[in-house]
Amino acid sequence: MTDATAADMTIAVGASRGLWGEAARRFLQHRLATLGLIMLATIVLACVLAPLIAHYGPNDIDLRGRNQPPGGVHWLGTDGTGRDIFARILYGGRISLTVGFVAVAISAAIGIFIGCVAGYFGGKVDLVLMGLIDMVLTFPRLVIIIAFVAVVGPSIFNTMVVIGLLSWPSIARLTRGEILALRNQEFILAARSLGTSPSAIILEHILPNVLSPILVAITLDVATVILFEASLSFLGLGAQAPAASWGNMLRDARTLSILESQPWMWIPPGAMIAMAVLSINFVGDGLRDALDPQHIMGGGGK
Amino acid sequence: ADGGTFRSAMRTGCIEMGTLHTTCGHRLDETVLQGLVHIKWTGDGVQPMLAESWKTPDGGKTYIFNLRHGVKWHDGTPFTAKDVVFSLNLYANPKVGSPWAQKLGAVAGYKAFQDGSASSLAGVKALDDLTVQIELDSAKPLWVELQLIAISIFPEHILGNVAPADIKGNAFWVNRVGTGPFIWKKYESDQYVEVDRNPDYFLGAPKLDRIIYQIYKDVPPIIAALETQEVDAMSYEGGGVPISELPRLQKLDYLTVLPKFSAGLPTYLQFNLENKRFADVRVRQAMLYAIDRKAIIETVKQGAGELLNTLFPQDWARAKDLEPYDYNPDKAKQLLTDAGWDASQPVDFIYYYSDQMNVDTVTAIQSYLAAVGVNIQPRLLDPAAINQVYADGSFQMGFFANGMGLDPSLGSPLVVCGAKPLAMGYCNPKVDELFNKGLESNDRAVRAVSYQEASRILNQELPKAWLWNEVRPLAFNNRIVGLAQHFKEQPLVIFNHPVYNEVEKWEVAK
Amino acid sequence: MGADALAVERTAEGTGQQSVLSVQGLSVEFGPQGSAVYAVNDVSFELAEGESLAIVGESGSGKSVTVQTLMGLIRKPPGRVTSGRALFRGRDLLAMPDSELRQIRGRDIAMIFQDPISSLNPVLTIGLQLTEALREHQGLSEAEAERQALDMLDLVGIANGPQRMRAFPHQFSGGQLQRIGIAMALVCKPSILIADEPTTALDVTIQAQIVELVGRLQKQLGMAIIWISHDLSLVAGFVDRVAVMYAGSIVESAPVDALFSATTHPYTIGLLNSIPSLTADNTRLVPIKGAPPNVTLPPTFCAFAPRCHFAEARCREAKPLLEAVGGGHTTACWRWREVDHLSRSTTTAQSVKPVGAAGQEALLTVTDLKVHFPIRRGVLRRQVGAVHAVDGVSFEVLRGETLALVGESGCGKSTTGRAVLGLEQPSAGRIVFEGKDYAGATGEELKLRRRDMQMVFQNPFGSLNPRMTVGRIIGEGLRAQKIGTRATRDIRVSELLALVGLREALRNRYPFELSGGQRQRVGIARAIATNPKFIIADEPISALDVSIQAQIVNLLDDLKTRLGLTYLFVGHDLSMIRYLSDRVAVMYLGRIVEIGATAAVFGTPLHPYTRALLSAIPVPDPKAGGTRRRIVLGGGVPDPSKPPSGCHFHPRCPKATDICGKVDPQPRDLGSIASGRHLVACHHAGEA
Amino acid sequence: MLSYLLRKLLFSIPVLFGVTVIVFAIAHAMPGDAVLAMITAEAPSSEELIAMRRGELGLDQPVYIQYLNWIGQILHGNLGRSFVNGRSVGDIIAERLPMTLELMGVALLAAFIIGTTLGVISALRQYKFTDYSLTLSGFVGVSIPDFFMGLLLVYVFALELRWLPSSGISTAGDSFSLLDNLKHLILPAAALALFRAAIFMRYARAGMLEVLNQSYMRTAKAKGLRPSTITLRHGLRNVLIPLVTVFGLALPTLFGGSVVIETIFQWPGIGLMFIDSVVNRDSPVIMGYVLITAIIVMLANLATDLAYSVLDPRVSYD
Ligand SMILES: Nc1ncnc2c1ncn2[C@@H]1O[C@H](COP(=O)(O)OP(=O)(O)OP(=O)(O)O)[C@@H](O)[C@H]1O
Ligand SMILES: Nc1ncnc2c1ncn2[C@@H]1O[C@H](COP(=O)(O)OP(=O)(O)OP(=O)(O)O)[C@@H](O)[C@H]1O
Ligand SMILES: [Mg+2]
Ligand SMILES: [Mg+2]
Repeated sequence: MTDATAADMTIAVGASRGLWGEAARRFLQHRLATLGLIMLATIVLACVLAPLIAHYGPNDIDLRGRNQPPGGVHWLGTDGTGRDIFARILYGGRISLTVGFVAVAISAAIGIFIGCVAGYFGGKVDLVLMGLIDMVLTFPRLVIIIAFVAVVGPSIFNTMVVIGLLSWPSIARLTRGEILALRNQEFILAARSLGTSPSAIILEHILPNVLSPILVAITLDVATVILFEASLSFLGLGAQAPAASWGNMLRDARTLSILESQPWMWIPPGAMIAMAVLSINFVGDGLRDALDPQHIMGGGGK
Repeated sequence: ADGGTFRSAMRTGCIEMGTLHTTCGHRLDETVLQGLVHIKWTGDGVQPMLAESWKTPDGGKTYIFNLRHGVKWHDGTPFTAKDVVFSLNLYANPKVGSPWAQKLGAVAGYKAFQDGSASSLAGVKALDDLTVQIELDSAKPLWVELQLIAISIFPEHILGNVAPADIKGNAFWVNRVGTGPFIWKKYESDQYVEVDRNPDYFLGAPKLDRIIYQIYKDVPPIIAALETQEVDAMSYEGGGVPISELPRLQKLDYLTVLPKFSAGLPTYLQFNLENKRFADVRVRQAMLYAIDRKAIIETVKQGAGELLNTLFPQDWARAKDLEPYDYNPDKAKQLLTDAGWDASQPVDFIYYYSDQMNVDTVTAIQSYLAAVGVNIQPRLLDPAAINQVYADGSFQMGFFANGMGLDPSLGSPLVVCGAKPLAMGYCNPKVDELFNKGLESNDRAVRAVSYQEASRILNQELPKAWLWNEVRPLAFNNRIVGLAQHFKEQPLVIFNHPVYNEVEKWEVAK
Repeated sequence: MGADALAVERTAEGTGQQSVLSVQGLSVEFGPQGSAVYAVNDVSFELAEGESLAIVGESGSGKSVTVQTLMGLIRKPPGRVTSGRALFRGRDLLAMPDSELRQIRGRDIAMIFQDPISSLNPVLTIGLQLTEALREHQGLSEAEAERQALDMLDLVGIANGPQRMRAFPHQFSGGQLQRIGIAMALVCKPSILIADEPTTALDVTIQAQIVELVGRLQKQLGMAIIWISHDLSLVAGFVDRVAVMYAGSIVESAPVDALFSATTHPYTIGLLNSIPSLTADNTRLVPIKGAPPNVTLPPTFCAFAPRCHFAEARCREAKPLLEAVGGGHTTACWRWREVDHLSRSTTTAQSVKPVGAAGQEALLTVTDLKVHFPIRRGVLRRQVGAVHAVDGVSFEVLRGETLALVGESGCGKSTTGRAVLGLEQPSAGRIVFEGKDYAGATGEELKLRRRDMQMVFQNPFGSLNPRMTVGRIIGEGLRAQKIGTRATRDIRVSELLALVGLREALRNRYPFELSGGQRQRVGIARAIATNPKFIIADEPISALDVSIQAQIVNLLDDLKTRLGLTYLFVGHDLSMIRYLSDRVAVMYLGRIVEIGATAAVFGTPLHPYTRALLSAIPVPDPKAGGTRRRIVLGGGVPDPSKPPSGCHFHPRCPKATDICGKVDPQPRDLGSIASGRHLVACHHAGEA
Repeated sequence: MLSYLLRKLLFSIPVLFGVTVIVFAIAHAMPGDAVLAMITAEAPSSEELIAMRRGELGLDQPVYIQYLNWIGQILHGNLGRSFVNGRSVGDIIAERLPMTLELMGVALLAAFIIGTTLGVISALRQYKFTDYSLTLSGFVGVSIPDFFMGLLLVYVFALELRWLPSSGISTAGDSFSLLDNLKHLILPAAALALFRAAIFMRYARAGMLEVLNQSYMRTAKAKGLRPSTITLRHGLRNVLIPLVTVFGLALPTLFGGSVVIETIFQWPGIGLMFIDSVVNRDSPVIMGYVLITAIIVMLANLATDLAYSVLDPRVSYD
């Protein structure tokens, strides 16, 4: 840790960077975060460039060449209908990552906003928003999804929206809980007494101080959403056969024999989910550390 | 006696509803309740149960059943003809609303009972304590074999004073009192049903002490339980042992695996013939040409399927000179072009089986069809949703299978005019006529002529694109002597085929 | 290292006793090599058994870092001990594994932290935090530990111990927390007590009480003490030896008498000169000129040189080492012999303090303000009582004046201030600011009021967002009120930094990287950034050394004359109050007992409490300490949750009669034309 | 606080009402209905029969009438009867609740304890080997869907090692024994707990990292307290708010069960009941389930709020 960056301690005279600007600078110095970004970028890039990388189409079946173990022709082997797992992983990543990112973006945006408003303003606002949260938490997902598909039809876009709209309450509650503990602290009072607007208080004073559990929630949510998409495609929402997603590739592998003797069918999608989430987590950790001035930057690389 | 316990998997959760309203839970009636007759284990004909013998003096219009002497209900009450009359009336009672009522549709007075002008079936009478007479509207020589087989007899002294509307979900169903080889002991919702041996069983006391029907919702746990010997028998209802798990089970020396068990289950692509796109027979033929069924059976299904080009799984009911529809994508394309198929329009395609083999099959079918310009978009739906799709007419195409039972006549709901919802707009009076003719005799040779003729028409007109006859692997623990042997003798296994005949003779290996 | 050994020898020789703690050549840096903050440079001192040593010095000179390093409490990284040993009874604290050090911490060496509020765990009761060390170190039963803790609470003057033990830190006043911190350190009866500015937030009476308590324990237990303070007057009274720190180094160390009588280091002289005198009026305070040292430069020269009257070339080239002056007196100055000849007065540039022209128009009128805090119990948090923190306070602040609010710790000063600002919901009363009643105001109205009012919070650390740099914190008001452009705001921030004596370099630091005094100055800079009309300053300079205090007070004065600022100044340092305020309000247990012009209140105090308070003011001269007569108040410490009936002060009042226990005394004006209005709430005021 | 609780409880009435209206409407929008769900290919039903059944169940009435009927029953303290088997919904739920409570309770508690412990360890060793391995396994943990985790556990512990039974709540037909029951409990509880433990671990780690830098941690150290006391009492106490939130969010599953795990392990709990009721479009059961969940969610929310104010005295709701 001795190589904590010099810039950190350099006494820069002149314009002070914005809080988030400062964080961005620190973030880029975080080794783990950089690693996470690179990992994530690699995964995303591979998925985007799938047609250039994969020799096979994701849905090209080859019944006579099914269940082949990894090898020179099919790098990661083939599945029960002889589709190339490697190709499916890449194409599946497009769906899984899109769903993961978009749905979580939706739920995080709504959740953080509602959580902040409820926690900061308290009182009646809180009461009403908590009621809303209770409602959404109570909705039986299964029923909603079945009904939803019936009404609007299955599509990936709908999937993302539905997941996003159903999963924000946890982030909202988390945010609110943290703010409750924070909002009476003196530096918040000080900011208020300076005439700082509520939005600025929330953005500059509250969020950076409550971000850590929220980042955890977001990271974990990406994983849950990617997996949730699999159960949705089961119900007719989500990626529809034959389209691949990491989640439904895993789901397709849920038999004992595959578990035992065809690990190439479940390890790659599982590993991709884990890697994607892990890299997001590294980025999240980096962000957390970047927002924590007491953290010595450059850490996490030892 | 230390007869031991037989644990059988059962894939059901709706025992509470009762035998009159659902197929699930019906299996229990074989050991607890009994019918007048049973299909023979080997599938060739029926054997007497509560009815010791029967005769039809007029070639199938009137049946007289002589009931067994000295049979007692499990609670000690003697079984009499009144129970039989009561039970048949219960099935047919419109207020009960049993979907099985149709089985008694041929009995004299059924219509009057249904429309409310009579309060019971006029055709069913107790001649004395142990004799029952059933009169039909017209002669049906195969009536006993085809319709009476799955009807259980209930104790009038218990259910007699239950209002017909309250029969469904009555407490009786979770505490059944019957005449069978096993006595109902305990039911734990979503866990198990326990039945104990009935020492007074009229065919002889069972050797087993008890049977525990372990309830499972999902197939994989059954496989695991079979492997760990937590259960002794697989239930076939979930599709038998998934093909993918066969190798695992075959390795276990304590299991007998029967890898290819005909399920009498024609599998097909279903079309809505009222939809113009599918009305042209060339379109349907093209689809069949487009799919390499052989390849699918050999690979995805690992041999678990018999190619089928018409409705009937029974050999004797099929003509030999059917069009084989061998894989021929070029021909398929040609046919589609001729029929003016619009390849740009996707086809909504629904299916129900969610196990991996079937999902893979759908994937393969989709791929094959796509190759000739038919762009199907599969959707997995649950029964309620499927029935809704049927009901509101939006159905386009799907992948289904339907149990035919032992007799070709049972396939009629799939193809006769106006049969809802499965015929899907297909109507060919000639076919209807052939089906009717098939029931006029009980001589297989005579009947075969009609069915083979029908099979030819169905092969040509393809009201459904016949794919194959489903084959299911089953597995049993060798611990239970008699169990696997019985299944080996059985020609096919389907929902209304009894599996517990002679259960009283099974025993635990020493 | 040779030089260090010499120094050690010398100091040890000074006391001639067995030393319990011997610090040798300690240096601590923060941050990466190359651009480090040299917080402590080659510090050596000895502490004998039973001895009390005061460390005084400029804010940010490394006092806290030094003592925290001894106990292994600085975070590494970014902190780094680059050299030195700290022998506790022969064992090197700095080389010990943490598990071993743990046995010493708390039990042998206890520490009182400078920042009492953030040093206490916000979610644990005071009782638990007081007893846990006892229970772990001494294996006492819960009841026994509680008993000892209660005793200690009583000794530090916290009333109603049993109930307060169940309270949480945020329910205490700043001074109370400080005393709890003291109690926490003392409760284990350590052999060394390290007290980091333990009395900054305490009023003089309680300060005296604490000093006395520590003195007593010291004698009883043979405890040695390191007392960090900026308050020379205070330490003058009771320590054996004083070490003066500047820019990370000890620049002078001497027995207390010698330090005051024979000051040798120019910095120490400067310090002494900055103290406002109790007698002299209206002389402008004299801070040490120049900017505070740049601690990011390696310590290769005399850090004081840039500000020193006596500096010469060699001061800027080489660093002077501590040199014995004689009589245990050491100093680190190349020219100490010459300094000795120059009297203190010659360096004092007399200048007259500008007198602000206070108008007669009331800017703020507070009428019968009450703030009651509910006391809650149980899972459902049922209210079982109330702390009458402010219990019927009325006063007005005139435009352009400085009203000082003084009074015992915990009497409701901060609460009053916060209520005026609208940060605390008053239970009753009216607050009229510029003719508008704001009691119970919400939303927009409050926002309007806030534009004109600012507050310097008593708790400097807690009121700074830990994730904002100093620059952003100071600029926040400017941004919030959309004053200026980005660039002009940046310039303004630089200006403000300089005004409060912070180097520009601190702009990009975070609060946790600052010393206590630096934090306090950030708070001040933030409050004055937007040029408000009215500033509530809650103990704004309590953690600052006298020189910087002088600088800040002058700054406040300048602002007052230049911009017509009005202040409500909460403080306990009466000399300073006397110096800077126009009028004084004396509070006791939630009420104002006396209010009048500063000269009148200090000259002819009318309320018995005021008299007691004034008598306790310490004098910055060890010799004078003993001669002044102090009125010691009898009776228990008051408990704001059960205020006494009638006059709140009566249980402790030497003059109390029957009527005092029954009737609330109403404020009466006993002022004259010369002294102006002089209200006092006492039945016996004016009697002989 | 009391008034806050009362206010919340009062407000929960319209919320409950809203939930039921919305869910009733949504449930109605599911394709098919209870009658259609019962039609099987083996027992095709005539149109008259379908109409008759719909009449019996009241499904032929407009939705709002159906809703009013349902809410009318509720107001009489009656959750209605299952469309499928006519049993009282209250009975069905009451019968299954204990099983779900057992499974979810053990899983949740184990997850909380294990997760928090590992999270704290991970934070204390931030960016060291231990932290990395825990982080990695944690994310592998959350990347394995529960159906797969269940399968994996069954494969290893039931099939390969033969240590534990593969499914069920106890050995069918045997009289109840706690040991037997616990043996059956381990795998499903573990399948549920592993995933959640990973989640709690991440929150505990993040929270702990926040706390480690606080001055009061330094004070605690200065007092010479044992590291464990410092971590648990001074550190963990301050991390509990996010943990309690997450725990509170998981609480409803304590009563709602897990559809997937209950299915895989044939655990006869509420989750199993719920999936059946959805497939069967058994709206009284669905609504009963929703109502119970709603109440539990609200109570959990309330309990969480209460816990906040107990855990952190600075939290106030006024
Ligand atoms: N973590 C840190 N990182 C960088 N600099 C630090 C850190 N902690 C302290 N410093 C700097 O070290 C110097 C000494 O700080 P210290 O807290 O010891 O001062 P002090 O003498 O106690 O002052 P005060 O009287 O104001 O409390 C200050 O300049 C401070 O800014
Ligand atoms: N939130 C609270 N709950 C309960 N009591 C409180 C609360 N805040 C303050 N008090 C009590 O109110 C009284 C007045 O507190 P206040 O902070 O105004 O004192 P102060 O005069 O500023 O004291 P100090 O000089 O020590 O800072 C104290 O007894 C304190 O314990
Ligand atoms: Mg300090
Ligand atoms: Mg105060």
